[in-house]
Amino acid sequence: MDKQQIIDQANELASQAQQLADTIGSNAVEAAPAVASVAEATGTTPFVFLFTAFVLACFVGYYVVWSVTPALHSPLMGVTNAISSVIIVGALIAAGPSDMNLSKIFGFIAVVLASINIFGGFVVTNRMLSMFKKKQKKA
Amino acid sequence: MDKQQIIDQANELASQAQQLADTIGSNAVEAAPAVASVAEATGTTPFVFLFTAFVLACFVGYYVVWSVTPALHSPLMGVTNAISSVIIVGALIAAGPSDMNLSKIFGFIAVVLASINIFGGFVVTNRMLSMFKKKQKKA
Amino acid sequence: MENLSAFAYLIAAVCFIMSLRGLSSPDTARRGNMFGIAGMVIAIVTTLAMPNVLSYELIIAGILIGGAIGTGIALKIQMTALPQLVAAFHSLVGLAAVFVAGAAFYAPEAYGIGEAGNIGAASLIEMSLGTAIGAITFTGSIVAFGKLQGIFRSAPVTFAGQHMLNAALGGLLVLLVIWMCVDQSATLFWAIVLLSLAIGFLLIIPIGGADMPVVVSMLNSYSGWAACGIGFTLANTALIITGALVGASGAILSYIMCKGMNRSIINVILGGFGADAGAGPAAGAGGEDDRPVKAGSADDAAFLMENASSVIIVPGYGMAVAQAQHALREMGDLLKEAGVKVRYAIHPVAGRMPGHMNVLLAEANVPYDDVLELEEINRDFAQTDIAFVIGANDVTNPAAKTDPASPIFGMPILDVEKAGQVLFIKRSMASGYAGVQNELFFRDNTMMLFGDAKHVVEDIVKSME
Amino acid sequence: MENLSAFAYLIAAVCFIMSLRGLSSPDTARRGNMFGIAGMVIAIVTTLAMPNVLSYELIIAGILIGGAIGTGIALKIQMTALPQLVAAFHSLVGLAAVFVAGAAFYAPEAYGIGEAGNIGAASLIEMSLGTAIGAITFTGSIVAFGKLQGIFRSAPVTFAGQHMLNAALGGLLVLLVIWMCVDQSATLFWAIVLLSLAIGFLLIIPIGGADMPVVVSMLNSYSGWAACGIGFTLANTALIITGALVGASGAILSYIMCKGMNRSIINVILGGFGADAGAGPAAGAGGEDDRPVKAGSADDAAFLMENASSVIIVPGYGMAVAQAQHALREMGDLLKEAGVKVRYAIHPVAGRMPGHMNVLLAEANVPYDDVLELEEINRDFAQTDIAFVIGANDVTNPAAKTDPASPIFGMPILDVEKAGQVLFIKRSMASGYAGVQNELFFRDNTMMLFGDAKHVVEDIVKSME
Ligand SMILES: NC(=O)c1ccc[n+]([C@@H]2O[C@H](COP(=O)([O-])OP(=O)(O)OC[C@H]3O[C@@H](n4cnc5c(N)ncnc54)[C@H](OP(=O)(O)O)[C@@H]3O)[C@@H](O)[C@H]2O)c1
Ligand SMILES: NC(=O)c1ccc[n+]([C@@H]2O[C@H](COP(=O)([O-])OP(=O)(O)OC[C@H]3O[C@@H](n4cnc5c(N)ncnc54)[C@H](OP(=O)(O)O)[C@@H]3O)[C@@H](O)[C@H]2O)c1
Repeated sequence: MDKQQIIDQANELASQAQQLADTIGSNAVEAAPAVASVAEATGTTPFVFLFTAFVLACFVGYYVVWSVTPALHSPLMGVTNAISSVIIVGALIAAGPSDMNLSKIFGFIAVVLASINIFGGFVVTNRMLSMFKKKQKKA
Repeated sequence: MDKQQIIDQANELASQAQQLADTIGSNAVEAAPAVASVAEATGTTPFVFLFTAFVLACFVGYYVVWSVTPALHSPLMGVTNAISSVIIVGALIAAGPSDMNLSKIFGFIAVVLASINIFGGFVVTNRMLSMFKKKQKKA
Repeated sequence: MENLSAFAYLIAAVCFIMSLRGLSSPDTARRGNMFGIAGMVIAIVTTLAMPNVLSYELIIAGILIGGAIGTGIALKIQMTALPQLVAAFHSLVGLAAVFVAGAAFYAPEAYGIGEAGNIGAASLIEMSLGTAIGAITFTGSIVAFGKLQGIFRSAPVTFAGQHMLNAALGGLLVLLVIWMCVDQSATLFWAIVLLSLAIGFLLIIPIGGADMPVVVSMLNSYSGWAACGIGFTLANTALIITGALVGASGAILSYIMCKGMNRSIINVILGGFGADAGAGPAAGAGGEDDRPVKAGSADDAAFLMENASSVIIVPGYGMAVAQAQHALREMGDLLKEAGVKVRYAIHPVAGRMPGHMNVLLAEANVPYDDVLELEEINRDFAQTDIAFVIGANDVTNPAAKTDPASPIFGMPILDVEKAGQVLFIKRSMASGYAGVQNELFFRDNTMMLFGDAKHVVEDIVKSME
Repeated sequence: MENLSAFAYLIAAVCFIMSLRGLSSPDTARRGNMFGIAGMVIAIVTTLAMPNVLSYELIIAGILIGGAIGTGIALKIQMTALPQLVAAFHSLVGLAAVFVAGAAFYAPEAYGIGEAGNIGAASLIEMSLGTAIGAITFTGSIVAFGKLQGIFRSAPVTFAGQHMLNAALGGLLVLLVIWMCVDQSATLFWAIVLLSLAIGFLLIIPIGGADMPVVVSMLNSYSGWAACGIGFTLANTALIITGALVGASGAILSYIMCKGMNRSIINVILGGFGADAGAGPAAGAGGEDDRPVKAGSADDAAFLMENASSVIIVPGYGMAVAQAQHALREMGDLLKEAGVKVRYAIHPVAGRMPGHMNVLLAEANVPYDDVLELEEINRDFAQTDIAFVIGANDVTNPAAKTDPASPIFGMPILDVEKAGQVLFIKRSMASGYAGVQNELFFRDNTMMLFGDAKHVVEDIVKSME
């Protein structure tokens, strides 16, 4: 084994080691999200929590709607009309990005439609409610 | 530079590379949970979801308890006594591991106490409820 | 940041809960409406503060345009046109849902559900269902609006094989949704939209105009559940909770209406009274009858009531049609001045939507403590001198209790026949919504006051003054 | 797996909701109890299926031992001893919470909240609060039990500087909890436990025996919120939801009791009626009085009632003490046979715990449709011949309406004085729980029947037969 050979071998060894190090390093970077998603998969996912909220909200909805007095069922329809337009949240996200595209136009239209409902619903409900008056003392 | 020197140097280089690789590798392993926890910190954490469930559960509790007829307020106390012992869940986890230690003994005691409540609460409620009877046709 | 907005959405949802909670009494109802507005402001501001919402021009323009239109309509609309208004607003929610789904389809990155052409399966099912429900709600509500407003014929439109066609289209829709999860092409998306629009139209045309309130309420419920679905996709609790509230509200109102009519929801959807009799309600079996009735004049009615000690007024759909509520209030005031005890009895399905009569009476300044629900007042008819029925018919029909063959058998009714004397204001001997004859018209203690409700009441008022 | 168990816990929580929901009517109540049992089984099985629960011997032994004890007590207990029983069971929940917190402190790994000596700060606060509330509930409920059972003197135990001492100990507790978050030593943990035990004891001894139901209910509410806290630590929705239910239940029952007595919760906690008067209720200001009263015999009472057309029976704490409910039912049956209309009127705070009278009457087979709440029946006293008051006092005292100086002023009462004739069964002229004289005893239309409630009713029954 001459000098040169040994040096070559040593260099090769070194570069192999370097390669190894690189692989491990990139593995580590790749591993991170993988680990994160594994953590999510074994832990409880948000879906369960969302579903829990959904089930409880159904109970709340049941009780709160039954507690509405029948005399106010028309205003109830007005309010639910208005609040069901909370899907405007989705429309805002679509209309939000800075560059113009089809999705942004759709978002804009949805914002307009939902706004009609929100304003219309709350205003008409307010009009209805402001008419309900208690008995006054006889004039 | 003699042969031996070169070999030594090469070996040193190799072991340095190895070290580097090790370091990167262990960094990667350490990085994984760190990344995961960062992901958790920027995304919505379970706490928000748990808190949502808590808020909704308060509404449900409010409505469901007010809907209990006053005649059954004593059974209500019995049932809530029984179901508040759902902390037996915590006791079971403590009593669960296979090796004996202080915590396991505590768990055992808590299981006994909670069980008294669970059985006692449900049985006494059942006794109370089985006494409530509708009016019978006149004999 | 995300935690913060999740909390804000939760607060918005709690505001919505409080807003419905406020409606448990007229005293707290206006505060409830304020809660609703606050919740909406919080939800919108929170969304605008999100990092991926960058340009505000279009959004502000959209809100201003929509807000102006909505406010304008809401301020101008007549209270008698409420059922139509709700249906019309409702169709917009459906359309908005379709556009939101479309936006998500073309730019899924913004919603964090994948990339265009590579959307997660769960989100796709989600989105297609949202689109379908939205589109069905849109055309369904349009038809409902048209029938209520009198633009379309209110009578059921039926043809042979209708149910078969609907079922086939429904099956096709399911197939398209499944295909969509595999293919994700834009063509498929629009096919789903078009098909759903057609289904919404076809589903609602066979239902009679007067059944529309049940239908609108049902579609309302659906759209609530659809909002829940979008909430799951966006992991947004405000949407989920609000969706569940709206869903529950629509379902419960439909249930209350169906119970008030003693019909099943299936019966309503598959064609209703009219379809059973093979003709629309207007031309129903109970049309005219040859038996003699006692007709009276406004002067007679005025005389009878002024000499009574207590009068219960039973308003119905005819009062809304004639807009007679203001004249009625005047009459009530005059009677009260004359020392007569005056109360109003409201049947759960009087009029054409839940709470319809209450709003009209409130509009005419009738104090709400004079207005009583069926259970509260039904026993008092027996101790009452005069039941004054104005534009109501079915809700007083004793056939509901006595005739098992009647289509309204089992429906709870106001026991007006137990009052000393019953006065009926209506234009003719025509039957009401259910298309059945009302035995009461021929009773001895009944007096018919033929004419438009508003004119008759005005005449009574003149005669009393 | 974790998702699965999260779903299972959610189902358990829904079962618990349904179990309380069932209590809205006696018809559905037993089904409700079944739901509760099902929920508990689901929660326990789900926990046992978790990967870190490995050895079952101790657990099964614990459940069997506890179950046997609990069932035994529940089957043997007399219905009149219910308030004590609830208090006793309640103390066990508190103790169990302390042990769970201790277990988590010594083996935090099992709960995934860190390692011994290195527990997360949030979990530590959690845990210390849980421990403190648990320990306070334990001794507090023990004292409540003792006072209700008559083991301790029921009168308030007061001494100078009591409130100061309690406040100081409370401050110390807060400091210990903060220190605990820094140090995490076992000594500190046990110091918190001991201090809390002492506080629970000291907080409750100054409260009179009869106020115990409010206290028990309040502690119940606390323990619910504590369960919520543990739920947050374990990210367990079943604990959170159940905790909120129990918390709401305790709070609402306390509220109902306080409203029924027209007192604030603060007033109850800081010493109650007795403390105001400077002495226990038994020796209250309204003790004896020299004015003449009309006393009657059992025969007189039997004669009066048999000739009445309607009788309303008003039971109170004395009926529970004397266990007179069975004799009372017999008397009611005889009266009904004689054609007398018999009903029972229940005041919201009659007896010593909410719903106390209803359970006792149910035990004696009185049908629940004969048993009416205050709002349902209060108007009917004016049309009633005889109000038969058995062992009740405060709940009939008109001073609550007329005398602003009375400690019970503002409390809603049963208007027995409007009945044609009032019969009072009690052993003496002694006052009731609130320690105030009852003006009614001296009225013309009142007749006192002195003696033990059970004996007097038995005599009346004999005389009627
Ligand atoms: N409220 C709801 O939510 C709802 C929902 C769905 C269905 N419905 C149904 O709607 C019906 C409501 O009962 P109802 O008693 O209120 O109404 P109805 O039975 O439909 O009767 C209304 C009567 O008013 C008369 N009328 C119409 N216009 C009039 C005018 N300008 N002046 C005077 N009279 C007039 C009509 O007789 P003439 O033509 O002879 O004048 C008709 O007989 C029920 O059958 C119910 O099931 C209600
Ligand atoms: N229900 C609850 O949840 C609750 C909770 C907290 C506080 N409280 C309080 O408890 C009180 C309940 O009112 P109440 O009218 O039911 O009871 P009360 O006012 O305490 O009066 C009970 C009466 O029964 C008599 N009595 C006792 N033992 C008797 C026996 N063996 N035979 C015959 N009579 C007997 C006593 O008079 P003698 O000694 O002369 O016989 C006493 O005056 C209220 O002041 C309420 O505020 C109730």
